[in-house]
Amino acid sequence: MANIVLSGIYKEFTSGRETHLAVDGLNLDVANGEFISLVGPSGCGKSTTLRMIAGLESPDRGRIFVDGRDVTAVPPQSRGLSMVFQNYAIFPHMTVRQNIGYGLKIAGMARADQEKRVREVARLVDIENLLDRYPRQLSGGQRQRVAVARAFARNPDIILLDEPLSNLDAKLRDQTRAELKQLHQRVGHTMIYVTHDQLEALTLSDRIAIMNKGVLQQFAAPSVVFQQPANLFVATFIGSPTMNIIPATLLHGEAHTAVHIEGWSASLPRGGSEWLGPTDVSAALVGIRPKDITVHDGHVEGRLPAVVTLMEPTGSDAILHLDADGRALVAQVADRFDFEPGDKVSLDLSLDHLHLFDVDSGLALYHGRAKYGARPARAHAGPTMAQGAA
Amino acid sequence: MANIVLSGIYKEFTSGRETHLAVDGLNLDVANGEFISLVGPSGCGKSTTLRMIAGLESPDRGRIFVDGRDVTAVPPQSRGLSMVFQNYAIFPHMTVRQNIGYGLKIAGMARADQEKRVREVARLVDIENLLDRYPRQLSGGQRQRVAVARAFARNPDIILLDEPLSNLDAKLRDQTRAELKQLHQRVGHTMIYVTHDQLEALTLSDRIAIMNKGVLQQFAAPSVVFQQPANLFVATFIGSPTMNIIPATLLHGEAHTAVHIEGWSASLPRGGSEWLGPTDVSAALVGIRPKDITVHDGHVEGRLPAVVTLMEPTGSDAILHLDADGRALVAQVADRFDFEPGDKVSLDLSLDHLHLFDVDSGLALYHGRAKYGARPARAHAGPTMAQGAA
Amino acid sequence: MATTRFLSKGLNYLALAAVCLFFMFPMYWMLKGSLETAPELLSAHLLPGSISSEAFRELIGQASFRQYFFNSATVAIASTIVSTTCAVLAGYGLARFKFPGKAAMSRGVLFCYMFPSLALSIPLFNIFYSIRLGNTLFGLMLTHVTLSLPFGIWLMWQYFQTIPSAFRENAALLGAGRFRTFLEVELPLARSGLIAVAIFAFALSWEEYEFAFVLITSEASKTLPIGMTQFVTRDYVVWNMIMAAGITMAVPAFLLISFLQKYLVAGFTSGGLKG
Amino acid sequence: MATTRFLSKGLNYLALAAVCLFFMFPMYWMLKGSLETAPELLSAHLLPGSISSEAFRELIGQASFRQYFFNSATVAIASTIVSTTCAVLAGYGLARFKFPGKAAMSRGVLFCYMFPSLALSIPLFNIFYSIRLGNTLFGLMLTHVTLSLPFGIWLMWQYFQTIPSAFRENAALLGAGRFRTFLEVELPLARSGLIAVAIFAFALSWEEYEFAFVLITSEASKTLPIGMTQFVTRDYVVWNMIMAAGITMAVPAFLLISFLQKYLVAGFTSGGLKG
Repeated sequence: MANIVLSGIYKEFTSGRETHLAVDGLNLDVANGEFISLVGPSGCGKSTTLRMIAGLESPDRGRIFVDGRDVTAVPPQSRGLSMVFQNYAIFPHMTVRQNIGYGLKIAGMARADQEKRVREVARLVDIENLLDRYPRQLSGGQRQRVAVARAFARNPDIILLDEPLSNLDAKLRDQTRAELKQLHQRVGHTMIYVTHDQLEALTLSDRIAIMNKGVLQQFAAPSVVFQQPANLFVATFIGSPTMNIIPATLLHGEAHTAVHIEGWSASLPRGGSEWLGPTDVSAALVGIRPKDITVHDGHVEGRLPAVVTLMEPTGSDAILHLDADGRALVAQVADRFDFEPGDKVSLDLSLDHLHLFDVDSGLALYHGRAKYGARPARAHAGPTMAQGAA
Repeated sequence: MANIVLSGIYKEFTSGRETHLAVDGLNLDVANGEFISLVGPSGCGKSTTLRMIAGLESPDRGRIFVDGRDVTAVPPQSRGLSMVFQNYAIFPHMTVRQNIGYGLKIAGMARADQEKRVREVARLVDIENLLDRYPRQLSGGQRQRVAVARAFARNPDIILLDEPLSNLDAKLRDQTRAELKQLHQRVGHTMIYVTHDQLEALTLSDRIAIMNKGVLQQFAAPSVVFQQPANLFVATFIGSPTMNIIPATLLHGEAHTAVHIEGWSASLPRGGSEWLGPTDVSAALVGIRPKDITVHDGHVEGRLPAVVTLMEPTGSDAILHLDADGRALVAQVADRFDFEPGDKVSLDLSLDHLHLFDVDSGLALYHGRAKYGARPARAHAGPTMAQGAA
Repeated sequence: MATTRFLSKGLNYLALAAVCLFFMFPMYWMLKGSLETAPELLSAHLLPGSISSEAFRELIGQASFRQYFFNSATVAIASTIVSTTCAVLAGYGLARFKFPGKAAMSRGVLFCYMFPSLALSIPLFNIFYSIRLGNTLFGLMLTHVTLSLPFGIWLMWQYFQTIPSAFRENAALLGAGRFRTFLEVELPLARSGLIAVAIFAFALSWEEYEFAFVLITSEASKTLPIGMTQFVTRDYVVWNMIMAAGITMAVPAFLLISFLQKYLVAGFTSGGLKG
Repeated sequence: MATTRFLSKGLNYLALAAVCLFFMFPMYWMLKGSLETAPELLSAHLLPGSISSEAFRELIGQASFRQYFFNSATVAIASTIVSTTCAVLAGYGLARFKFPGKAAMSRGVLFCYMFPSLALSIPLFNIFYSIRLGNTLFGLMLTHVTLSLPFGIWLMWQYFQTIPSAFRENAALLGAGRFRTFLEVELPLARSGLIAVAIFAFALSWEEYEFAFVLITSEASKTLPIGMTQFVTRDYVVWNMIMAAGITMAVPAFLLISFLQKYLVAGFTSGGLKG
């Protein structure tokens, strides 16, 4: 276990005459035993950041500290950390046992101790019976476990994971995700996890660092990035289906601010902790998650009129694609499969879950009052959806 | 547009001395303009089936009919169908225009008509501005669109898609999935879609064919395979998180059957349309989806006692991993983030959503009465989760 | 740490420089010799005394040299075309069709490649004279094909295997027959391999000496390598003309490399192109 | 449809059979000749009249033949070791280190590979005699290294490039230094390439004639290819012994192929191993 501090990290790549800015002034601190995720679209700099922590790339500027020690110039083999690669990088000419034990052998551990430790880690990820196999004899899921076991074998302070689940199929990914989280809870290493999948980041991490174009957007706990996204990028990146963004005009009164969308308006309390930015702008972008839109049949006065364009059933829920006066919206509805393209509906947007963003900067101006999981009225005994269905 | 009938398809592969049975006696009929998915774990025979429809493999036994014509021995180039490959297989030495137009050129279409049609399809998938690029200059998502455009260019009766989304990242996959569905609704070709991802199958298809070890398990509409899975395999394959399966004993009375799980029991009406199999077995497997388990704080008499082992927040929901007397269960709860490993809870299983499966054959014995989206009391005005939160 | 890295880099540069020198020195020596007059050359200084194109002018002035050059070019170009065509077809067949004895076939091709060509020259001489192909450029061309084809087949075979079958299958589904697919899809994808084979075949034929020596006796059919050695076996050794002939022989190689090197470097790495 | 397929398959088989025949016939002819007595051989029947090991026995009985064989083996093995080692190191350096002029370097290596070796032989002769390496097996070995190294470097360079960097990086993160990583991870992964280079170097040295002819004049240092041609230039041509010598020369190739063919076939395809 160890803590990591990145300070003012800056890195660019040059290929031919083009220069690509990969990481731009990144500051990040990871506590002892914390599980953090670096998340963002491809090319956002998350993998480069991980590789700089590993020592596989050197930052152009900035310093990296592990437990207070400056490791910026330390080569990877002396940093005392392990990594699980996206393609696993299991050595094909070694057996599973040799693969897992390779780090121990380099460290000069006695043969008997090596064998003991290999068995121990293999048991941890449930591949004890595969120790004499060669990688080519393993399935994708088994290879992934070998890679994880190898990373844990040396009992390093820090474990880095570079999209370790992206080569697994959907079912296996869900299962392995849970196992990885349990593994972390049991052994408690500091772990840094890179992924493009916001769901993995949300479910696994203590804190999530969201990056875009080399710049850190927000670094906070999953519930915070989900409920109080710092800006438009975070708001639309985190959460699936993606948050709806609708241009709106604001009209400020004494105690309330009126939000107008073509065909719908609402009134928000003015001032108070919900307002983060200036309260005097006249235009903003309304953000509302698909789950926070309620869909009613037919057109009703005071509700946002829309037409169903597509329905995607996902099992017990369905994703409705809607057209509201030329704007494409998405709503997620539970327990209903009877919509069809062309149906006229009207929408309620939950004010408690509404967000406002600045039109130019994209910074959050306002977050609805209700925090999922922290609303007193519903927290402990309120009817969840499943209860309602019981 | 065309309909397809597979009749008694049987196919095995021999490598060295091992014989692998890929498809075992498959019967399938696909209607004109239908969108069907072949879904199952890797090695289930879904890709082999698609390749046999395409003519890239020949069945060992059985016949394939397109619009009543036996095409079993017709080579792929004469079957008049298109395919989108998993790795897209865009010709790297041709521009996007040449790639899309290649099939038209082979068909001997006049140059001007080719250009017109290429523009038309390119517009359909929004890549008109990329026509002069080479594949290496495109992103993953753009390549995928080129592959789709090329498949549509010849306006074939049937379009086959082999995991076309599996190389895209999570966000892009969601978006492209919806576009693909809209494309199908607009152009209306018969489409056969292979995937290992049950969510893609549920959202896209008119009907889903679930395969396992070469054998067709169920072939029905998404709502049916989700709500009335034919057997244990379908039940656990469809739906995410996976359905919980719990061994139970049955005790049959006059009008009711009592279901006993260690620490919990319930009574189901005996006879009626919910019962599909024999009503006199003394043991069964209870199936219940994570969403249909309600979680209460503390231990309460009459409810199934459990201990939280892991919580995975997914945004507005959370997945709870539970230990109920040694059995691992999963529950999905909305709006609650305050569980921690070690918390004692008690569970309600929704009888309306309960399934029973035969212990030996895995066949469904009983499906709970409530069908998602078809429950009169909640269908049109009942409070959905999102409404409740409004 | 940084010092160690710097040192290991420096050592590597040094090693590379040494290798370069090792290879480049003979070439330099040859170039220098060809630009000197005969007496100067014998003094063996590192730098040329004066530069003169005398040797080149005299060389090109000789009718026999021009004849040798023409013969060499004819044989080299013809054998390159035949060898490359056969290698592409056979390599494609081996990569695409299933048939019994494929493993034995692979062993056979490799064995042919490794078979001492000198040992082969005797029976070939034997056979060729008995079927009246001795002393002909056609016969020589055929031997060169025999020498370059096994490796060519092996290379194309390996190369075609790296082309994912999805390209071929997709072409079929777009309506292309087998031949059209081969010509318009698979062959362009194997272009780098084809060029590598062609260069190999050309280089082999262009500098081949032993078979030319054994098979060709008439002055009119002699090739450059044979012609060159005649400078040695005369009464005195005309060093500067030999050097000039050597330089002339290297010109096609140099031109080919310059034009094609982008495909050659890409050769083995970009075979598994992903759409 | 099925008929067309069948036909195209049949034609392919026929073509393959023709190619086989084309290559195998000279080898058969040689084997047949080596097992016949001298008078029989001149009758040129397709099948051998009687089988006799006379030629082989006489060949092996000659002290000079054994000397040639020993010299050839020494030079071939030594040059294979030197060439393979240098190729691995240089190829690794080219693939792994960044330095200016890498593109020029690649062109240079390819040019060296294509450079007519015959043209090179004259300056080498010149240089070697002036540094007293002429007429030595060591000098001959060095020339063979010069000939096989460029292609070897190119092959290893290409090969090392196909090994994903993740293997190397992972080894580093597990604590392995650069040298250890090279030795325990990258070299084993490049094994097929290494074997291909070794085979290439061995085959080249084993059958090399021109340089051996130019550099070596003393009887004690002559190699097999030179020795073989002496059977021809004597007063009469001893066909069956020449054939037997050819067969003997082919034996190491045959043995090597048999032992290593699994790696050779895997050669170019399995470089990009995925964990």
